Amino acid sequence: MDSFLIITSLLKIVGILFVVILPMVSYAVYAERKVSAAIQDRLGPNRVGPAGLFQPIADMLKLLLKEDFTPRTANTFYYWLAPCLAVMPAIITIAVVPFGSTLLGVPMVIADVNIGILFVFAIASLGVYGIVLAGWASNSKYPFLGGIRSSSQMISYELSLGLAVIPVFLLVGSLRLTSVVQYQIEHGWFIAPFVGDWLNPWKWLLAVPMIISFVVFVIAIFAETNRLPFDLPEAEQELAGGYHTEYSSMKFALFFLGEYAAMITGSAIIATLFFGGWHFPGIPDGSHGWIFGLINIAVFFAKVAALIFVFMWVRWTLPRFRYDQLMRLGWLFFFEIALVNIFIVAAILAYLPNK
Amino acid sequence: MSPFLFWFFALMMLVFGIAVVVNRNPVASALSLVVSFLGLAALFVSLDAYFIGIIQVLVYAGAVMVLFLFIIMLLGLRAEARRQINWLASAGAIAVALALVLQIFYVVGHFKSAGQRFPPLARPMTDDVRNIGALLFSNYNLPFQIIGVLVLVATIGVILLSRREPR
Amino acid sequence: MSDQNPSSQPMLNVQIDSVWHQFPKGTRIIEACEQAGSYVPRYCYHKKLSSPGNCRMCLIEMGFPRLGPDRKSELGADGKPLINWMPRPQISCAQDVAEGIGVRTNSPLVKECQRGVMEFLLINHPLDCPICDQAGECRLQEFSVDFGTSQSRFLEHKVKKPKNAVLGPRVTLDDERCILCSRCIRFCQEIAHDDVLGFVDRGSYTVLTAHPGKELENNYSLNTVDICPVGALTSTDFRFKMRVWFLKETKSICTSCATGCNTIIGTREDVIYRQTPRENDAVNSCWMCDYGRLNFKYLEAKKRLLEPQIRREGKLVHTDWSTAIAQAALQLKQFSGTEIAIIASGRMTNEELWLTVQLAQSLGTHYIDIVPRRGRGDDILLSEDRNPNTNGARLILGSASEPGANLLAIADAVKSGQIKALAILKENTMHLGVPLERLAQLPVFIAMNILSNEATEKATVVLPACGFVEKRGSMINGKGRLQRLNRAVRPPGNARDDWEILRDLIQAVGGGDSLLSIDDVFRRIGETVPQFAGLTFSKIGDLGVQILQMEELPPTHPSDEEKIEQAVAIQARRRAVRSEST
Amino acid sequence: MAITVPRPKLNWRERMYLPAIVAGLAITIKHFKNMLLGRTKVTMQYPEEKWDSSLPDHYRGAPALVRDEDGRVRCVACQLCEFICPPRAIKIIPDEIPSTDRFAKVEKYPEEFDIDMIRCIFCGMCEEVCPEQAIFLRKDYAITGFTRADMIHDKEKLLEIGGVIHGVILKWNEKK
Repeated sequence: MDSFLIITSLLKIVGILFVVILPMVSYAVYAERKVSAAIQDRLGPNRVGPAGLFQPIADMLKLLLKEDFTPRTANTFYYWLAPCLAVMPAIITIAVVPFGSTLLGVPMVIADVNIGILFVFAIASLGVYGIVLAGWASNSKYPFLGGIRSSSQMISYELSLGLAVIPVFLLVGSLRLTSVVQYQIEHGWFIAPFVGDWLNPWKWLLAVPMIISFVVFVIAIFAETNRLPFDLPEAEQELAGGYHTEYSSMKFALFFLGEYAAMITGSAIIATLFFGGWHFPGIPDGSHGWIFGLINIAVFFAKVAALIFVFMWVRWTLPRFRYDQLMRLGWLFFFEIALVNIFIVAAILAYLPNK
Repeated sequence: MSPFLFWFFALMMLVFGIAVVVNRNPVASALSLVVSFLGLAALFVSLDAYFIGIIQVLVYAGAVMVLFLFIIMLLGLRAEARRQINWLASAGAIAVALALVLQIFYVVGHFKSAGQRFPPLARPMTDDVRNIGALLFSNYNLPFQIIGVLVLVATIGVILLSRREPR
Repeated sequence: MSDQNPSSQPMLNVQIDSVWHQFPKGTRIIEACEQAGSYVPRYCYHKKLSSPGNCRMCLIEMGFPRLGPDRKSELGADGKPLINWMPRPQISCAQDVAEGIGVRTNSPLVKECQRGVMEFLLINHPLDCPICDQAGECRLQEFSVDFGTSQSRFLEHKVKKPKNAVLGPRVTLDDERCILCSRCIRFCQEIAHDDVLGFVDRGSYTVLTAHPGKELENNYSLNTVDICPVGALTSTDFRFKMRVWFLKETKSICTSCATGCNTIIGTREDVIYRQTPRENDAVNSCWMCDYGRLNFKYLEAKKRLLEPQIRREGKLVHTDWSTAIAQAALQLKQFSGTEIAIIASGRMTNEELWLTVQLAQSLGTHYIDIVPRRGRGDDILLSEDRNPNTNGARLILGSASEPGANLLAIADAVKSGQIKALAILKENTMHLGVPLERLAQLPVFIAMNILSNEATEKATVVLPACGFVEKRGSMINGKGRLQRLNRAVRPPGNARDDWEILRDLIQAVGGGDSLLSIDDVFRRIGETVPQFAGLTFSKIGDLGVQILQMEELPPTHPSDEEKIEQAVAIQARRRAVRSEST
Repeated sequence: MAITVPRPKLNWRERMYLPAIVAGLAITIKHFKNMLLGRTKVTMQYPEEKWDSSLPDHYRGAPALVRDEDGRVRCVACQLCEFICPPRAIKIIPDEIPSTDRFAKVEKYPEEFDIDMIRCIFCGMCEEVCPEQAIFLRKDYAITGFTRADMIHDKEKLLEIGGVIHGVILKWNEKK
């Protein structure tokens, strides 16, 4: 390995984590409060700073200063480990997502591995450990129920998640996420093939299975991030907060952080897979000048922000599913749809001329 | 790859592998196994076998062990944590394990190519996903199909066995 | 009355509110009605006093059996005699039941009479219930609700009478509230034998007052406050301190003399506000003396011991209980039984005395006695013996001589230096001829007490204990009746229940087994003292159990009596000297 | 007894749920849009805007002691409010009025009168039970303090809040 790669990688990691993701997480909380307030005809936080913009800082200070309480009967080691496990996967996943084209010749992805999407799924599937451990180590009934719900929910929806994106990779022919973006630049976004060879009628034929794929994937991501309408592991009304009932102070904040980081990661994946990643029609990539490289990054995060808004919008619109409905939906509905969708796309591809 | 990383992950695997056996708490054992799997995955990745490595994490750590943990928690094996260690059985197990290790060393030691250095991999940055797919669906297609049918039969069997008779 | 032996009294048939009852001869009609379940309101009538019949509140309708031509009762359809009702109401408090009479307590006539009497009584009564201390236990309030009307037709000005008039050192009178029932006057004449109260002036201007040149100052004056049905007579001590409905009432006994009057202790949030007598015909009827009634203020004194203390480098320092007990036990164990003396108190309960005996046995000492305490008695309630539990000490200490007779011998042994360790429990032996300097020289001097005094200041270990309202226990009064003390308030500071201190001390010196509650202690007494056998706290009940016939006690040895008199005399002399010097 | 709730039969469009979900999303985005465009009327912004001017007469704010026109503290320490107070917020220590005082014939006054505003639930029972028209619920509702001790209103504070009341029955002041 050469030192240039190491230095740029480190710069990318630090930059993306501390400059983009963490502030984004804290302001996602602020945005969530503002969006929910607007949807419910309220004002939302407006006390700390202009329009309440310093609210995340105040929240963070408050959470840091709160008493860090460990229940006497809790299993201390795992109790402390769980919040860390909850944040980590969401942040690691960002490593394989291309968040820009190139900047001064450096590709804007931390690790451009050839199994990108599998890496995402593998690491995301580890996220459940944080929740399950939190529920178990608290040694308290509501957190325990939350942990149990979480693990079964994760297993159920991981299947649909994986199956839903297979059509995309059937088309692209590679699991590398940069290839996915590149394919979309050439052949049009999967969700809306209005760039590239949109005159090809076969592409239009593929639009229907792509939309199905998109819907199933987005719903599965909702379930994976424990967002409403699938937030059964925390379900305040039934489980008094679920797995983080017994947590306070910064440990609680870490769970919070984890949830929002997972939401950002999920949005980034959706943007990459279906919305052309950093690509926007008419804007050239970073090889035409560093300014375009920056614009590409901005485009990517604009897409992410828009998707985060959709996450919030859905949360403040839909009620929570009942547990049996959730399970039925996952196993009897999305699983089958995703499976059939693969066959349809495969069949179309088999007869697609000049692929 | 860096020998340091190899030793680090190898040791991690061994330590947590032992922890799986030694831990009295089933949950702790399961989690140790997860860490051990992660070490194994890291070793695969270090050999540029990204696909195998990540599948290791995805399937074993991400799905199988979650199911295990789920079951362990639901069963609530508190008595297990208090059970006395049978020292005689432990000694026997260690003896058997040692004998196995000795045998392996003996066999490997008499293996001709063991004395030589491994030749470097032909194409380090190959697309292993494509290679594995091509292999599975060409040379090994029949075994793959047979395994598929076998797994299907097993699944149906499990559902049949675990289904409660309607009253 | 009803509790008199029925066999000696002929039973009379009386019809009360259409139901026939039987009452012994001599029962007053008002009592008969009450026993039959029809309460007749009354102000002037009190069952322990004579009946003047001047309040007219107890009016009833009465009738005699209708006699036929043969001078026999005519029988009705139900086989019961018919009754000729008298057209005008009668007072029920001044008449005894007679054979065959009928009584109506709630007929329209009776109700009309009660309404009228209530209205008259309220004409001049001020409506100052918000400040009246009687509110809440006021008969005028209660009967006004039960039998009166809700509004007054009296438009004229009310008569002004003296308010806040001082009748005596402990009683204040509000004449406006007085309804002239004369209970207090009769009490002074008949019970206290101190005829000082009377009515003066006429009509609406009649007021209650003390005879010229006299004051209501006898030792029973506060009973007039108890029996006053309204808020006219008030206790100067309790006046305006607390509304009665806040008071938690605890049944207990007075420990100021050997009589052991039954009392109710009124407390709120661990503050004692008043002590009132509780009816017990075997002990104190309905009364108690002022001396005993007000003898609880010392429990809130500034001198109250609140923390256990031990002497360290010549100074008493506060410590915790485990240290204090351990230190006391360590000090006591330095000496053999012949060098230790324990002075207990006749004011301790049976349980505490029994534990004291156990402590003495664990230490192997025989020097154990109580301090006799005598005062002037009277023929009413106050006893000469001011120790409430002398009889308990007699039974439980189990020594051959009278309690108190060995005290001077112990004092002499202390003076001569034979006694090296002295434990004084709830007493101040300052008065017993042992000079203070001598006590200060004792290597071990353990004092358990409620208040600090010269003796506790010289002690090596001070154990703060509980007063009589702060603990449970039993005592035997001068007539041999076993009665219960109940806990009304929690002890202040770190003061502890005496029996717990003694139990821990016994365990610390290496004797005794675990006693978890005072009921356990009582059970153990029953195992050693035959008179207690088979009894428990709940069996003692609120009114006590007679366990000693006084003739059973061994006759006091003349020499014992002499020694006790001597001890009391020394005590009195010392006290007099001290009060002169201060 | 179990009750069977009849479930409505859904047609295939309703069973898809998607139209309903889209309709729901449309409603929420409409609210969002209106808020962004400033068309939504939001609630009162409390610390800046207050109700004070429009509080009704029967508003139950902080309890307070009052004086009458003669300047007498109307409370006679009857302790009925202390008795009735559901959260036991009131503590009164009564005392006797000295005979030299102007109002000596009232005889009794509160030496101490504390209302623990941490406990007070603003139920108004003290006002209702008071036989002397001495305690009233005023319109103060923002009772704050930095310590628990700050939150205990003593007699001075209560009289300050209460002020003077006019037009009440003066039963102690006239011949009775």
